[in-house]
Amino acid sequence: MTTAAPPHEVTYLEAISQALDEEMSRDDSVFLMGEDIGPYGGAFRITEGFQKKYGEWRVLDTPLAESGIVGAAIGAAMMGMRPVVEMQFADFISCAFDQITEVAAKNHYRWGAAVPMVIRAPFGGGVHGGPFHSECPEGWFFHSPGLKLVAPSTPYDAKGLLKAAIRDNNPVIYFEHKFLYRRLKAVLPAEDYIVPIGKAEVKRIGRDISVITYGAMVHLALEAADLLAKEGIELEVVDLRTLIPLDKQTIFASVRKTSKAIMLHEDNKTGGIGAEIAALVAEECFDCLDGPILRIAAPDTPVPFSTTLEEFFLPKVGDVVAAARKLAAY
Amino acid sequence: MTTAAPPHEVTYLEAISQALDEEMSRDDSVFLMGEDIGPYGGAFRITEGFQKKYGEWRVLDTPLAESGIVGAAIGAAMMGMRPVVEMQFADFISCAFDQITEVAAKNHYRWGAAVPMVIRAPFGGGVHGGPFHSECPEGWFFHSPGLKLVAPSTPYDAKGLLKAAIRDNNPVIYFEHKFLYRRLKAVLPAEDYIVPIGKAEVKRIGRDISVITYGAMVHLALEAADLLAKEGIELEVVDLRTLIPLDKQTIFASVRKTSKAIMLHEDNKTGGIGAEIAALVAEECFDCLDGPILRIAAPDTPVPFSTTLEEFFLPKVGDVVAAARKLAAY
Amino acid sequence: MEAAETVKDIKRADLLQMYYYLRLTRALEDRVTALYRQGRIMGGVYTSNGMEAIAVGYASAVGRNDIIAPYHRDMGAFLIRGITPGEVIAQYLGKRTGPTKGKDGNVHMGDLKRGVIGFVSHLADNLPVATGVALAFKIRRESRVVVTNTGDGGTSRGDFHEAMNFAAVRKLPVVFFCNNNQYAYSTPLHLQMAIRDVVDRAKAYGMPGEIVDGNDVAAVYVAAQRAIRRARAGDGPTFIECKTMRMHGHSEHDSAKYVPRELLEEWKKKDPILKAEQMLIQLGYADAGVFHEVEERVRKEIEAGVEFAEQSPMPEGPEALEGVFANDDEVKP
Amino acid sequence: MEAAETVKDIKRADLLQMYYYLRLTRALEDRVTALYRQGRIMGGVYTSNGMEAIAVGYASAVGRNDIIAPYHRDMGAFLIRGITPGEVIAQYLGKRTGPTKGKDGNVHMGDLKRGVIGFVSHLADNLPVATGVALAFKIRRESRVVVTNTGDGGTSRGDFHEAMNFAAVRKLPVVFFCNNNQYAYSTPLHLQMAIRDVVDRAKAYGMPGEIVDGNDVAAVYVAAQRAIRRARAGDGPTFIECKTMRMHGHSEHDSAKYVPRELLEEWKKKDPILKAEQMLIQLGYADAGVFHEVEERVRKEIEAGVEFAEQSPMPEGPEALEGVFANDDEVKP
Ligand SMILES: Cc1ncc(C[n+]2csc(CCOP(=O)(O)OP(=O)(O)O)c2C)c(N)n1
Ligand SMILES: Cc1ncc(C[n+]2csc(CCOP(=O)(O)OP(=O)(O)O)c2C)c(N)n1
Ligand SMILES: [Mg+2]
Ligand SMILES: [Mg+2]
Repeated sequence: MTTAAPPHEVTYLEAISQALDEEMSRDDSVFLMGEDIGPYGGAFRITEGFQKKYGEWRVLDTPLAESGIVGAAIGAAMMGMRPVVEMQFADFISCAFDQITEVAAKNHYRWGAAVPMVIRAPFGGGVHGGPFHSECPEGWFFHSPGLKLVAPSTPYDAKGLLKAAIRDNNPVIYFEHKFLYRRLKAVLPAEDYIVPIGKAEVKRIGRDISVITYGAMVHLALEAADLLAKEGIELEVVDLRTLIPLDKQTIFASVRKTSKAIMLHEDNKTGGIGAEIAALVAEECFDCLDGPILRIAAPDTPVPFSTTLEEFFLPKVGDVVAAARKLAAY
Repeated sequence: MTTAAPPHEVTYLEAISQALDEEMSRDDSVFLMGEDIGPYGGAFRITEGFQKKYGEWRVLDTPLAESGIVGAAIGAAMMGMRPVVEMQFADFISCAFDQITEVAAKNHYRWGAAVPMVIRAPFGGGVHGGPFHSECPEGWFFHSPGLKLVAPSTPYDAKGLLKAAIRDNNPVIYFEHKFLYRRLKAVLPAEDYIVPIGKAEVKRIGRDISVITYGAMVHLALEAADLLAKEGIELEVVDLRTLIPLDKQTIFASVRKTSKAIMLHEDNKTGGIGAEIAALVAEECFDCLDGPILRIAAPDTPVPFSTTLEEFFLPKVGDVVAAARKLAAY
Repeated sequence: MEAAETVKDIKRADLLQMYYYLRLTRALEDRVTALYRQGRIMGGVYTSNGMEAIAVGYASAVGRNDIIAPYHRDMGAFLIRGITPGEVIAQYLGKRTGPTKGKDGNVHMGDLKRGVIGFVSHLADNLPVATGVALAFKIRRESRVVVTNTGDGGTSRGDFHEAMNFAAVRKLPVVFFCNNNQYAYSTPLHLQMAIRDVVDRAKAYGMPGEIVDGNDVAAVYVAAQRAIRRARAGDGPTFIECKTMRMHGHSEHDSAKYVPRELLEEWKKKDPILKAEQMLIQLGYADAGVFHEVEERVRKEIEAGVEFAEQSPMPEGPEALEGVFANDDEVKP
Repeated sequence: MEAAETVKDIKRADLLQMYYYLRLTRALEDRVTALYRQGRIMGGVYTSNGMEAIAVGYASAVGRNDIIAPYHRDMGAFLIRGITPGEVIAQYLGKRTGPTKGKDGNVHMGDLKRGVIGFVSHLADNLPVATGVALAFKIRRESRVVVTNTGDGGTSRGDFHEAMNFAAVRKLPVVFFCNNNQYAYSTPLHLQMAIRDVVDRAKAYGMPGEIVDGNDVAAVYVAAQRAIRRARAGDGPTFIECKTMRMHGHSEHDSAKYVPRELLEEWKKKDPILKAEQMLIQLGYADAGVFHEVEERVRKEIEAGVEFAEQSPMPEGPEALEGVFANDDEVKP
């Protein structure tokens, strides 16, 4: 795919590489840690060639020990470094859960020590990875005060949010969607830019129903919007981009306009981020709601491996279309 | 407190002991694991005397290693044992997060192996424990398909739910509220009983507003209900008791009756269980809602230590009263 | 199989059976790799190519009522416990007839009825689980044991430490194997640990440890038997490091350019199947004709397996919702 | 302080200063315990009573620009790094003038300006963090080191393993102390590990280890200096096991009935303050008069600390909402 693209187009994956490369060039305190990120360039080859360029100590292959890796990143961050940790798959972040939630997240609150650290977590399904290579772990960290969470849906945001995350003075988990790695391409600005943390984006303006979503599901929502437009139903698609802190202003503005809302995510439904946004909307925009707040999400099961099962499991364009039609009838 | 009580009254803490004792007597496969639960009887003395009665191998002091403990419990459970693991404080469950969410929770779905295991997690604030001895970790596990979660609010439920949890064929996290340990007393039935997992209870019937809550907050809600009754506002207090699987029927029935809902919990607000319930209500009971769905919860910070800070942090009766008055005006 | 102190004590039939499983493993994994190259298999394919002797050796030493908790390069162990090539291929293809009914892929499979704890991707997670299996045996005073395995990389995880320590403190009937194949994905041993022999880790727990030639199925078998005997006798856990080499890439998509070719050449000569054949010939137990027969038998079994798997149905979408929880009657309380 | 190979090489002034900190620690913790008994202190009180020499010894060996990551029985280390008795008491009382401004309690305090990593309740969590501190020094080629400490119980956690291994593989400038006080809460060492010397754990990582009399402040100091020198020279981490005994309950609410009284009697004779006094007398560095002066000085400082803490304001409720995130200008990117 990449080879066929005109030279100025980059994939979502390359956008991530670019962000890392540029930030490492810009700032000596930025360094990378993770399993197999050195000579091998990482499981997804995002850091290919980096060790040659930046040396063994700034592109550090670690033992197989996620808790130890994250703990070390925290220590280095407190000393003024800006570590970027790669989880080989987001799924393995469970092994570092304690360090993230108890140490990184609570440090500044407890005793004022900033932890400027980024954890890159390649997440999400649709890649036939099964229960342990497809997880969406963002829901857990969404409920852990002290962390920032971002989840870009485009190459532009992938680059801009990663740069913003690296420059942020707090622990940021960067959820990069594996399904999008090589499926999206875009021309990116030549000059340095960031996508500010905490700002959602209205990806498509529409008057009828707000679809609030993030990650790979943004594209599902846009597809559904195209289909529905033919029926005269205009979806407004809000891409959260940042999950914590939530851009409530943009969410509320959209729902106040459309009076109807659908939450869409790939993560399991119960206790997912859609629940929080639905709750916020039910709390803050009740007076302007013209219909129930619907949620589309994966069912409450692990991510199944088999193609037939995973297809059933993942939210589909049809789900969005059906929900929108139902809401439009209100 | 206990000494002054008439002999047939037991505390919430004693109710837990009784449940463990009776289940161990009833079923040889039930055994206990944890730090300092043997001769010492556990940090809260819940298993005092147990090792003398049941021997060293059924009341097993472990090394200081929560992941290892939970992993071992999983293995034993698969072999037909029914381990009950004590976390010294719920806060340390983060160290076992990976074993709980990736192994225990997913085992049956993936390859059909049942994991009949209970993790007892002494949780919650109001005990001046600070950020690491007051946590409410239920939100994390609420978003982990494959686990059951219970959180009793009374001695009766503490005993009945623990027995039900031990007899359940799935991993169950049992959230016992430290604040209630010695503050509640009740006369319990002499005969064996369980409180079924998955059933909420309406603790107080009221026509005006549903307060949906669990754990120590149930008592806050009941206090508020007493106060509000004097103003003619009748709260209906729903004690979830089981957090997963949620008793949607009871929740919805209450909200359909009152048309107004307040979610109340001690856990952090964002991404808490209140968000899910609010979202469910907004999805399923929209047509009968007469006002916004309000949430009362701790702010999104760790639990602060100092009395003044913790008092500010924890939900208060006044918060419920204020929210109810606001809703009553709709 | 019976107790053996040296290869000479192993019965011919037992050695031949191990040889058969070496071949079956090799052939099955080669076939799966071929299917992968044809784009027929979703997800990863991790093989035990060149390391088959470890799983075959330890699983052959395990008793019928014992339990194994294999890791991701233990195909031989799955087969010895009775999971058929057909089931394995069905698993790879996501068919309903695989041990996980399509819920999980590749070697993430288990079956308690056949004494196999399902592998979890998260490396070392199954080591504490194995200690718990052993704990159940100890509490119930059963003379059963559990044998588990991990890679060199897996020993870096905290769960390895917590499991080893607990097993040692409580003298649990568990045998810890370590497949030291020099690499963890692309990471060479010296970046994984500052020791040359993983077995040194056993000392930290007061656990006996030993080093074995992981390419010699008989040696692995004898060491496993010895450790299993200790465990069964109540003398506690043992750690066994098997020196070997990963001959393929980490998974079949990985060309493993980071591995020096000479290293592979050198280890190629120590191929466990070659070694087993030399041994069988030397002992006078078999000759080229026997090897050929085994090859034929294996070939047919694999083909039958492929056919079984291909003809098996895919699961229906809504089956994705099944099985999150165990039913009330699934285990008797 | 200057490099010392034996106690004889330590300057009188340095030894006297260590003695002062032993007394200050003892007096401060005794005072905090008294406040606890009066119901003035919420939360737990964990003391280093009878083990003061470890924290005082290692923290005295640490350089001004070095970092420490203490554990929950390292009061002396906090004091040596300049956290005052008043601040400590304020911390216990939840006052705004404590190092955490009331956000956290007891010894859960830290201050980067004074080179102290805040203690996290979750035992061993700060060990990987310490490796990261060392990693930063290594990456930036600074000649700084970090010294951390853990209990015997803490070594059972996976994070201990992951930290030790990483430090050894990368030869990081970190010194790992272990306060082996025979118990972890009520759990005796033999239920914690199947080895008698925690130092055996160092071998698993290819890390040098040594055993030190944890009640001898000079011995701890000398060992710490040696290890710090190694670390600073780029020779990597060291593990130092300090043999000692927990003389109080796990926390002040615990009567520790599970500890044999004879054991306490025996260790009482080895009290680190007593030992230090004997040493100072033997070396001709001090006499009873000097000890009395120190006692007086310490008493006054503690009283001043109590007064400071008592007169400090409580935080206002809404301060609970502050500080979850660091500001943009807090650290320069
Ligand atoms: C906790 C965890 N982190 C990362 C991975 C990704 N991963 C899969 S296999 C592997 C290397 C394993 O090396 P080793 O343990 O030596 O086993 P080998 O594959 O060499 O047999 C890695 C890093 C994982 N499965 N689990
Ligand atoms: C991960 C974790 N589990 C449990 C606890 C509860 N706890 C606090 S101190 C302690 C015992 C610590 O023993 P050790 O490490 O030997 O230190 P010591 O107190 O003896 O100095 C326990 C179990 C904890 N703080 N962290
Ligand atoms: Mg390996
Ligand atoms: Mg101890």
